[in-house]
Amino acid sequence: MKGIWPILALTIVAVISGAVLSWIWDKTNPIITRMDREKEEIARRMLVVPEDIDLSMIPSGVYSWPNLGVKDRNGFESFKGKEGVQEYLLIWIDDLKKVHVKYNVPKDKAKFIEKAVEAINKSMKITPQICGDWDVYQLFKKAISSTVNFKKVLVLADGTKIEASKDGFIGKDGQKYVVKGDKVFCNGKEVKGKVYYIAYLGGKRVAAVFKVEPVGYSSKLPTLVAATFDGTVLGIKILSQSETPGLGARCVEIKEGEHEPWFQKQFSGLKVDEIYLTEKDEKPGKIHQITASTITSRAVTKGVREGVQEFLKMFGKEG
Amino acid sequence: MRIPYNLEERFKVSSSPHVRKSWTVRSVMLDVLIALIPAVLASWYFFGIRAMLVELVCVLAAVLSEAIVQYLFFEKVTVDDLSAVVTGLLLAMCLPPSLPLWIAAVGSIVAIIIGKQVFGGLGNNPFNPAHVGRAVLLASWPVYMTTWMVPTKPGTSQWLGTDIVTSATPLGMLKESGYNWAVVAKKVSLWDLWIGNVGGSLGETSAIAILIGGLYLLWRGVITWHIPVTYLGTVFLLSLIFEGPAKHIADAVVYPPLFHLAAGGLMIGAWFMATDMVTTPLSKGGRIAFGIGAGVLVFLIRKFGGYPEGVCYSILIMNAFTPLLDRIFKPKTFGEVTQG
Amino acid sequence: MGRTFAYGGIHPEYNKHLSRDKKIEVFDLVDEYYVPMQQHIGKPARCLVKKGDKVEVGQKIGEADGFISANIHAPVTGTVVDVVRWPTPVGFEVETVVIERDKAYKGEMQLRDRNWRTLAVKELLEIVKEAGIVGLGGATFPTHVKLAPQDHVDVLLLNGAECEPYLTCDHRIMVERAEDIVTGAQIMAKILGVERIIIGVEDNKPDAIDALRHASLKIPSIKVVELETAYPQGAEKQLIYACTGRVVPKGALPSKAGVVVNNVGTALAVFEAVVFGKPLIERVVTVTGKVGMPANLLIRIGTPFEKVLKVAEIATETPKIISGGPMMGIAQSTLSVPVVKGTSGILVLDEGEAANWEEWNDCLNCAACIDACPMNLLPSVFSRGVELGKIEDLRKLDVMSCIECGCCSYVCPAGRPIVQFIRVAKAILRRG
Amino acid sequence: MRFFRIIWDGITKENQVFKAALGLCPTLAVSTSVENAIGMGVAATLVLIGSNFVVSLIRNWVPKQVRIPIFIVVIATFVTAVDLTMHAYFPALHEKLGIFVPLIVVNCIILGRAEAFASKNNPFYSIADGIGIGIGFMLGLMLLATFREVLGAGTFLGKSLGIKEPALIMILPPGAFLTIGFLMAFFNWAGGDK
Repeated sequence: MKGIWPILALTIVAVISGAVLSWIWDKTNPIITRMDREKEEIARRMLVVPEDIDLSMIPSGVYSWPNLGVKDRNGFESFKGKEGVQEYLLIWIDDLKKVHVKYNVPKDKAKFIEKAVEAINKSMKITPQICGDWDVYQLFKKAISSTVNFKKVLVLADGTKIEASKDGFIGKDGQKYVVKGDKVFCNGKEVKGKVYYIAYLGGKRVAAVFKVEPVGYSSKLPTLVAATFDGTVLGIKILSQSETPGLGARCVEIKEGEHEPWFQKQFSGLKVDEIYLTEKDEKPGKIHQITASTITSRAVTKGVREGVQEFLKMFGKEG
Repeated sequence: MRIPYNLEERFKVSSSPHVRKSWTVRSVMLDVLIALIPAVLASWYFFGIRAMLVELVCVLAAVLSEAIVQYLFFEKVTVDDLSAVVTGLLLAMCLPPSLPLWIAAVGSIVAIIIGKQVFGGLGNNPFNPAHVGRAVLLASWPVYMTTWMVPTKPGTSQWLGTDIVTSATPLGMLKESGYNWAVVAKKVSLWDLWIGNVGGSLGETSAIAILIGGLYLLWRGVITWHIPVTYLGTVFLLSLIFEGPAKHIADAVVYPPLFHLAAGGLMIGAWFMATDMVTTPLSKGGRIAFGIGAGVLVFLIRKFGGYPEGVCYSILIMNAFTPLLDRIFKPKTFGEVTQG
Repeated sequence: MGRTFAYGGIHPEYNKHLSRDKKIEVFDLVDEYYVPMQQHIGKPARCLVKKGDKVEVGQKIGEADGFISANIHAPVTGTVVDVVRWPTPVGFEVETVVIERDKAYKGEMQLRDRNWRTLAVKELLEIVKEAGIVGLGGATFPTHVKLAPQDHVDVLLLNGAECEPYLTCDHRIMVERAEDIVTGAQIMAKILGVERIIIGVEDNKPDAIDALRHASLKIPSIKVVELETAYPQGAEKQLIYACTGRVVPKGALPSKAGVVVNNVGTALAVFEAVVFGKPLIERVVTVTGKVGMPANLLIRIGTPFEKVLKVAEIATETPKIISGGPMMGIAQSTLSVPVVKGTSGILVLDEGEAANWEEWNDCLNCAACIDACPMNLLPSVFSRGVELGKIEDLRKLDVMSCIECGCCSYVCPAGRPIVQFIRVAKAILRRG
Repeated sequence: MRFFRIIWDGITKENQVFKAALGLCPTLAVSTSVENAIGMGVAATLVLIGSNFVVSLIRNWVPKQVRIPIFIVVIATFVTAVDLTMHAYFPALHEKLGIFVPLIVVNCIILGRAEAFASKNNPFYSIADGIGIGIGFMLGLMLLATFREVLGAGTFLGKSLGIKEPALIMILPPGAFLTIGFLMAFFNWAGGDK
């Protein structure tokens, strides 16, 4: 009895702890996983929608923020009572391209939304100026961008493109490719490959989003790049960084009165041979470096440039 | 019998020796200051009013902060030994001329308080105070600390400090060109580099002026040859071996080593910082190891590191190794030989 | 450049010009002589006289007591007026015989003329012992003990380096009595049974080197070696290395390296004892520094400093009186102390020029002391260790090997009394 | 009353950061901003209260041989619970604190209090100790973070203070060491410690 009691005590404590934890896990895990998934998804969608949204380009339908998977026209009810949703904006564009909204946002934003809808219906465009408030504009933009459909395309090093089906990536010879993190495996062996998300808007493919991962001064800089098929960068987003505060970390700095990181914003609209630093680079380009942080600036610039070049090599002819 | 101890004829006694070499901390520091004169003059010539201001502010801040700290902590105020002046001036020598003066003052205060007084004052600091000050400034205000003024001629508006044109340092150019010697060789001539006509810190740029001061110190016996020679020699050899043959410029073999020697803070580091008595090894063997270690570190940081320049860090790192080197290179007592 | 020792060393201001060219003069007799019973390293001599006794010049008044001890002789003819405890230049009080000079005694001495070559080694050794000869360089180790070493010895080394600043007494006797020194050396060589005699002289005394070379021209076993002028060239271990290239093992006596070192003054005393039968009752003393008349004086043992300095005239308001040289000499608090066998000089320094050890800074780690240390020790570490009270740790760092030459204190820019700290450490460690 | 006495002691006399120099790893790492400091402090306090309470409850029937594993399991449970909750409901803060929330498990303060206090006192006082030590830890963090954020970023709780050129080094690791060194020196001096 004396020898067993310590083991028993430990077991009891462990079991109780396990029970408590599994209850908490059940409560929190769905929220956490959804947030993680959303984070990258949002970034991806935000990248491919142009700055000023032209309503005439957008097919009619229901667009919501957050993306709740609402597809049908009477989808108002489907998200009622969903947990974890604090803010949403549901946009409804009817066949006459008229915009209707339903929302749950903080009060100071709400008045902007009403005004914005009026203005949008007049001009058929969504711009920050029309919305009158950056956050409201973002809500619209994100909601609209949720209409962009993404199709995953795995591009192997030899140029073979494999589109994702519901069973995953199946090659011509029936082999299955598995993507884990940034690595692609086939029959348990690692093969070189890269996943591109081709964005379709209204059935037409408009752009692709892919991840590049340059190494900065003190950290990896996983960055999403959106580019059109003719090689114009639509935008980039640095997903995470831990560069030196005040130096390299300024690659995600947002200047006062602005809404986007100034450094990343510079890339929007550039052609591939313009993606060089203005000075101190192989040839003069259009990216102003972060003061005193040449390494971070050059790493991001070079990473994006090479990513786009590779993308063009893969898809250029078809574009 | 007479009592031998007649109070009137008592003399002052002390233990031997009864004579002392006529040098003191003060005279050592004075020698260092004298040795810095050429470098200071060079900085005045190339950087003008800004140089004078930065040097003045650094020295004043160092002296004042030392006096105030010692007064506040009831220590003997020892600013008259000139060590604070030397620290302030050496710090100024490692700062860019265009640095805002208040940052220079903060650097001096940090150098004196955190670099020196916190450890118990002169003689007890493990790290070179001036370089501690510089390292803190570099970490705190990297943008200011890496903005370099273009050298100029006396009398121009830039010399008077009214408008300031900035450029990269030679080492910065080298780093940014991705160690492409051909690019750098076109921009920087060795003559400009050695004479000091390039962008850089106040006292770091003119290698020749510092060399003169260093030789003066050597002649005065304030420093020994061990650290400067091994330090510079290591950098020279490494750059000769690893940089020399590979690059396609005309004077490929000579250019990189001479460039490395004169560029950045290597000269002032080797002659004035790494030879700082307090923070370097005691024995000759230890000093040689110190010099080689610092030389290797400089080369590694310059070539592979994140910063274009590595002298400051190489010396601070080797300062940390000093107690270990002292232990390893303990001198062998005369007669400590196993006979037969 | 002559030969020199392996590590360190310093080049202080020598100031030998003050008395270098002054011929040895005989100092006048005084009325009272204070003859301490301990003028040597070892046990004090046993006093043979009492108050009221009449003594003859050269009469043995103190008998060697034990193995390491030496005889003491009366310096003049006269009466013992008292036996008291009296201070000596070494710093402590010892039993001292006070002799009042017979007014009729004018300094005459009965001298013999013996042929030393006919005497046996044992007899020679006995003469040296009887004459009460001790090392005259300052260490005052009884010479008869030194001349009977335990180890096999093949070299006799005469120390004529006189590396102490100011002092010139050895210099003068080498110049004036080179022949006698050479003979004395030969006597000692005979006692030791060695073939090689080396005389080491610093190269700032070219006349002494010439004189010795001339005197030893016909004696092939004697070699005069010119040494570089550096302090402490005359320290035993350093001198042996400089002259023979041999290294005395740590903690051992020089005889372990097959060498016996004697001062040139000792050689002269041996010569006088053996050939003239004269015991050690007088010696050459350099009186120098801030005095009116720097001189090299032949002074009877027991003459008070007071009398000597009265003649030489102290030329400063704030004198500091040192028995010996400035590097290793002993500061005196009173002029009542007598000249003893080990007194090589009486140096008067001005208090202003003398080093002040009362205030010092923290160690700068400049390593000047380490570079200067002739034993290649770590003086700065020792001084810090003593300050921090970590004395036991210093034993491992060979603090006991320190020869207390004072080079470290001399060079320290922070004005730290390093050798003084080391003496404290050594004393504590010796006590155990 | 002893309950409040224990809380007060935990904040002052037994302040784990400045007096015992415990838990320095997260202290130095997360004190870059006051916001982080509060988040970390609250998380640690919650874990402390919970683990102290539970350890104190079970103190009489925990066998000596396995007490440390059991304490660790209890602590780990609370830490995981806090971590998950934070991740789900305060994702921004969770992302900033990063690995340091899970690392509370091995924070020596928590285990130290479980071993030194909770396993010897009743649950009531153990809660007091948890509160006191937790608040003390949080205040220490906040003090450190205040200096670092104000001097290093020129902000307080994210609000700009109008400092033009903050000294970046203060929010870098060296700044943490400097600040804690000076603060410890100050508190030892003020506390009259020799």
